[in-house]
Amino acid sequence: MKAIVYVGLKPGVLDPQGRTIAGSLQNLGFDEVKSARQGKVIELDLKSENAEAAEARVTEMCEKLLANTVIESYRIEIEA
Amino acid sequence: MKAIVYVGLKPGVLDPQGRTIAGSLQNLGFDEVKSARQGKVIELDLKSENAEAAEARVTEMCEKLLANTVIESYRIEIEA
Amino acid sequence: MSKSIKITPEIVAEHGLSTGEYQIILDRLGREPNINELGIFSVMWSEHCSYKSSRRHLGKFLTKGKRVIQGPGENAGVVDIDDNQAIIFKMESHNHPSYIEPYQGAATGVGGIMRDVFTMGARPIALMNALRFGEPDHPKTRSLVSGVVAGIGGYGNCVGVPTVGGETNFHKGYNGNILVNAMCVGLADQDKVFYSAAKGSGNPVFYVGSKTGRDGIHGATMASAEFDDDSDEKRPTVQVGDPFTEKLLIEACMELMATDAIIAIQDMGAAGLTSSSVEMADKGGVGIKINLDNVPQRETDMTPYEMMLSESQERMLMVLQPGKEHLAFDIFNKWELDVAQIGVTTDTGHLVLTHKGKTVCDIPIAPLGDDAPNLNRPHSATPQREYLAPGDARAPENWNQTMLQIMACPDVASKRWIWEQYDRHVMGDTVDSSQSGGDAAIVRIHGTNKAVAITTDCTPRYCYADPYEGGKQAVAETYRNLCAVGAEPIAITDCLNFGNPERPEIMGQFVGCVEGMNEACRALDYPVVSGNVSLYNETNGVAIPPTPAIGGVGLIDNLGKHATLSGAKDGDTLVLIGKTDGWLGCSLYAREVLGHENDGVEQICAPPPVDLTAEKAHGDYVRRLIRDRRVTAVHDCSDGGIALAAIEMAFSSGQGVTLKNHPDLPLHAWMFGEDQGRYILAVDENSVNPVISTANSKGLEARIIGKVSGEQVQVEGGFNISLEKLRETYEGWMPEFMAEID
Amino acid sequence: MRTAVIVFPASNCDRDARDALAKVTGREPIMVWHRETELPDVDFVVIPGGFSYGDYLRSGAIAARSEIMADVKTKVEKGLPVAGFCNGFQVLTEAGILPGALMRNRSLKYICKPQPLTITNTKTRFTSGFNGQKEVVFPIAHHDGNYFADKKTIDRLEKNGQVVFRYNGNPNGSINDIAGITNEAGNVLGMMPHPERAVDPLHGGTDGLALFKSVLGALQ
Ligand SMILES: Nc1ncnc2c1ncn2[C@@H]1O[C@H](COP(=O)(O)OP(=O)(O)O)[C@@H](O)[C@H]1O
Ligand SMILES: [Mg+2]
Repeated sequence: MKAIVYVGLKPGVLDPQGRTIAGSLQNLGFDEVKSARQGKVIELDLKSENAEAAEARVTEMCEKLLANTVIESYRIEIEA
Repeated sequence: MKAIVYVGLKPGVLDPQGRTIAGSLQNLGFDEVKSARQGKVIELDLKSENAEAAEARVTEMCEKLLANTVIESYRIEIEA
Repeated sequence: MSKSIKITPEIVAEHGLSTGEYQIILDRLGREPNINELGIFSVMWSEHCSYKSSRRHLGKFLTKGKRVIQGPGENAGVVDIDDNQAIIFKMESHNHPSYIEPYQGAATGVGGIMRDVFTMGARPIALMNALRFGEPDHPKTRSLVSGVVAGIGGYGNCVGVPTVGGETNFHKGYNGNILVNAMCVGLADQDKVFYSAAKGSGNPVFYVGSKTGRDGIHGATMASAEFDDDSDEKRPTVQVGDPFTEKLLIEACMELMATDAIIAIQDMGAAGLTSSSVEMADKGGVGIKINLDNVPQRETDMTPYEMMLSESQERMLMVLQPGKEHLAFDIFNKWELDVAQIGVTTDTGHLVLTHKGKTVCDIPIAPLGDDAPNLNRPHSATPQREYLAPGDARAPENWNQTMLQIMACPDVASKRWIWEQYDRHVMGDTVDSSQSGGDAAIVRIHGTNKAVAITTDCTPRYCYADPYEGGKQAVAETYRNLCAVGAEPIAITDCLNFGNPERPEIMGQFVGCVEGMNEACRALDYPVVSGNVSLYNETNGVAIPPTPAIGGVGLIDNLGKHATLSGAKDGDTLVLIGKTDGWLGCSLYAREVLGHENDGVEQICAPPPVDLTAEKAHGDYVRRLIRDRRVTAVHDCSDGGIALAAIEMAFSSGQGVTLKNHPDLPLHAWMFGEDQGRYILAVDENSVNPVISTANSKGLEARIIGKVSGEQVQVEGGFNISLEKLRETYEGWMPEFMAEID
Repeated sequence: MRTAVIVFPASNCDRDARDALAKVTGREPIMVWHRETELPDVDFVVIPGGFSYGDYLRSGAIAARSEIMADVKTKVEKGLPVAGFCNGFQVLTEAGILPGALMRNRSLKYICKPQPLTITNTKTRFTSGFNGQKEVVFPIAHHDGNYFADKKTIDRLEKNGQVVFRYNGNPNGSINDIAGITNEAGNVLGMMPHPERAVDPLHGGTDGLALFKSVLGALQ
């Protein structure tokens, strides 16, 4: 089973990377870019069989390690 | 309009971050984790109106800057 | 938050203001404040900005000296290093933010202290960090260490300023309150030092750097509030650092400072726009009028309250010469930083803020500073501890094992795991850094043959046992570390970390440490030029050990004539300067081997006293020997006594050492006693007699304690261990400890 | 020898590179701001270390797309000698001037230490001045120094003698212990270690001098 975890900065938290990327794209002539935010995707390959149980476990992984919940929020997708 | 760009290492490219994440999760008792890969998500806020045209432009952004095609592949999603 | 918010007693209390303090506000304004005004009073009168618990005590410090150009009161202290050059430095804490979010907390701590230094016109040339973590077994310690170290490195490395040294302790007293104290040293020309007094009315006020967001609103008041189990709820206040912008900000400020455009400049630190504008106006004796609509904003719909209290990083406020505005626009645009004129200085003495055409704040500036609470908190002295006679302390049962146990104890073991994550060489002037394990880092003044020596020190267990002696000792140790490399000690900065000052015994620790420090500063002619106080470092009523971290700075006027601990050669004689009584009370040996701090059987004894007259005489003598090239290596004797100092010298030179025992002292008191004011010198055979006889002629004690030779470190009747085994033990602890998350 | 150092926002070893070049050539290099579109007329260009654009997105990625790099590319094709140290190496790979990529260190940690290296090709214009010395120590200081390229590329680099420096004791996970490579024509060098931080006895060693002297020698 696969789990995909999306981790991004919470709204309002400064994202220097995103801002710099947007600036660079504009410099390269992509004037349509208004702003950019950068986040992480973590793809997990799991031995689990049960999607619901897996989701609960991955939530725990996010809280414990994958996301820094002080500044980041996360979203989980389970793929069978 | 929004574009979401997923950038990940190509298969076959060793992913030190993913490997460490998997190891740490196993250390924390998440034995079901077989492996992990880490990638990036870049969310772009665009002035564009036309989804198809936007996709072509974002593809160009990926080729020019957002992905290093020596080691990375990318996928684009356009949200109206 | 809207302006029509009603000011209730609850809101006043939430802002950390007492009813007495609120009454003063009512009296000064002659009316009720609105929410913006209340917020501004609240941050200006917070512990963090007003130093209300500590101010009257800090006033006692020696702050003047022959090399002091600017003492406390500006963003950082300024000292003269000859040739029209000045060194500008300061140390600051970022304890609470680092506990909540270790990476960003530590990173923004480094960013903040650099801004304090370059705002005065100095290019940062070195960073140091003094870290205190909880006990290694505590479940949070590893991830805190990992995050804090990565954050310090992540910021300093990116900006391109070398992190050249520091200190790291682990103790259960910091389990719930780690300490992250960062120090920055910068270099300026004396005629290009910038101050924060916004003199003159009608001058444009400029905002430069990053945009303002809702970061860290209430950060300043948070940093002054005691932690409790609900602290997690205060989390969204953590700021994120952007070292890339900081680097650009340094370059842009340096460029503008090279012109004559700036009248006054100040970084936006704690309490952001509020404290910077108020302090600049207050010092300049002017008023200031700001149109908040012109403040560069990252978020939409920001309220005046949010803008004034935001602690977004990487921002500066400047007052410019009228007519020079274009210079600021040109330079900051070139560096792609935000730049905006947001206001003007006035002759009203008021802080006036407008937003969307309305006046949202109009208060006199003077009371914000003048009427800030200046408390005389009750303090009770720490009871005296008992003296531990050398004969009353147990000897090791197995000497080798005991020595290795000390080598592997977390406070002693190598911190390579930490400092290898710091760029120690960028800028090309690092002469000596953590890499050598030396007493003080040495950084050359670019393009000259001069250097500054920098050290941070504090022995919290001494301060806990006896705040007065501990405060003295902390200052004296920095003095010693500077002398040990041949530097003339110039001045110190400090970061005074304590628990809740509302408790008399904690306040007693504070007062004791400050008085001890001051005594040492005066005796050593070694003034305080800047510093920072961090109180309320306690969780659920348990305070940290009193930790007055001292950052000392000295001058090496000729790099051909300095010393490190690495130069000892085969056949050199080891000479000890200073008197040894075998003082084991409160020593590392007492803690690690005798178990004096063990729960339930705590029997902490009195720490070693510092004889400041001897301290000065020894320092003068050692510096003279270094200048006369009479010594090949020097190390001060601190934690772990002669044994540990000799081993550290052996590590650094790659040579073994054979130590003699002492005719009158038990061997363990001789080896592990922590008597103060001592140095070990490695001396070439031909210099031994002159070194000892000159010392004796000055009335100083100097004694041969051993020889540099072989591959072992040994003492007759005591330990005998190969350098390799010692090194393996010393280097082994931290990587193994951190391995679980590596 | 006339030299230039390219300066990007947050390049931070630009001064170190300038000092090293000035010391070896006796002339101050020209500092070239990244917004310039054309290199000055020089004999050797250094792309310095640091954190151009904060290392945001990928180390060296944004700098590699700057105006000045387009001209660097053109001049490289005409044979101009260029060296990139640390972040400079990352910029050169991102710009496609050198093959491969520099990924996060295996330990995921930034690492700063004196690093012993073996010079595996002493016949390049960057190493000919080492006079047979095969082992050198240069400081390393990087977070993304883990060299990667696909197998075909690595084989080609090895076969052509383009691998110039190898780590003794691999600090970061680089394939084949690769610390520095040249392009096929041999006029571009990229390396993670910092030779410019080993040019003064106070740096703890002067092994770096020979590298700059090699370039000088090759030009004469
Ligand atoms: N957090 C740190 N950052 C950088 N260097 C450190 C840190 N902690 C310890 N060190 C370095 O490790 C060495 C040993 O530290 P310490 O035992 O405190 O030295 P001393 O007792 O001689 O003052 C010193 O060179 C110091 O600079
Ligand atoms: Mg120490």
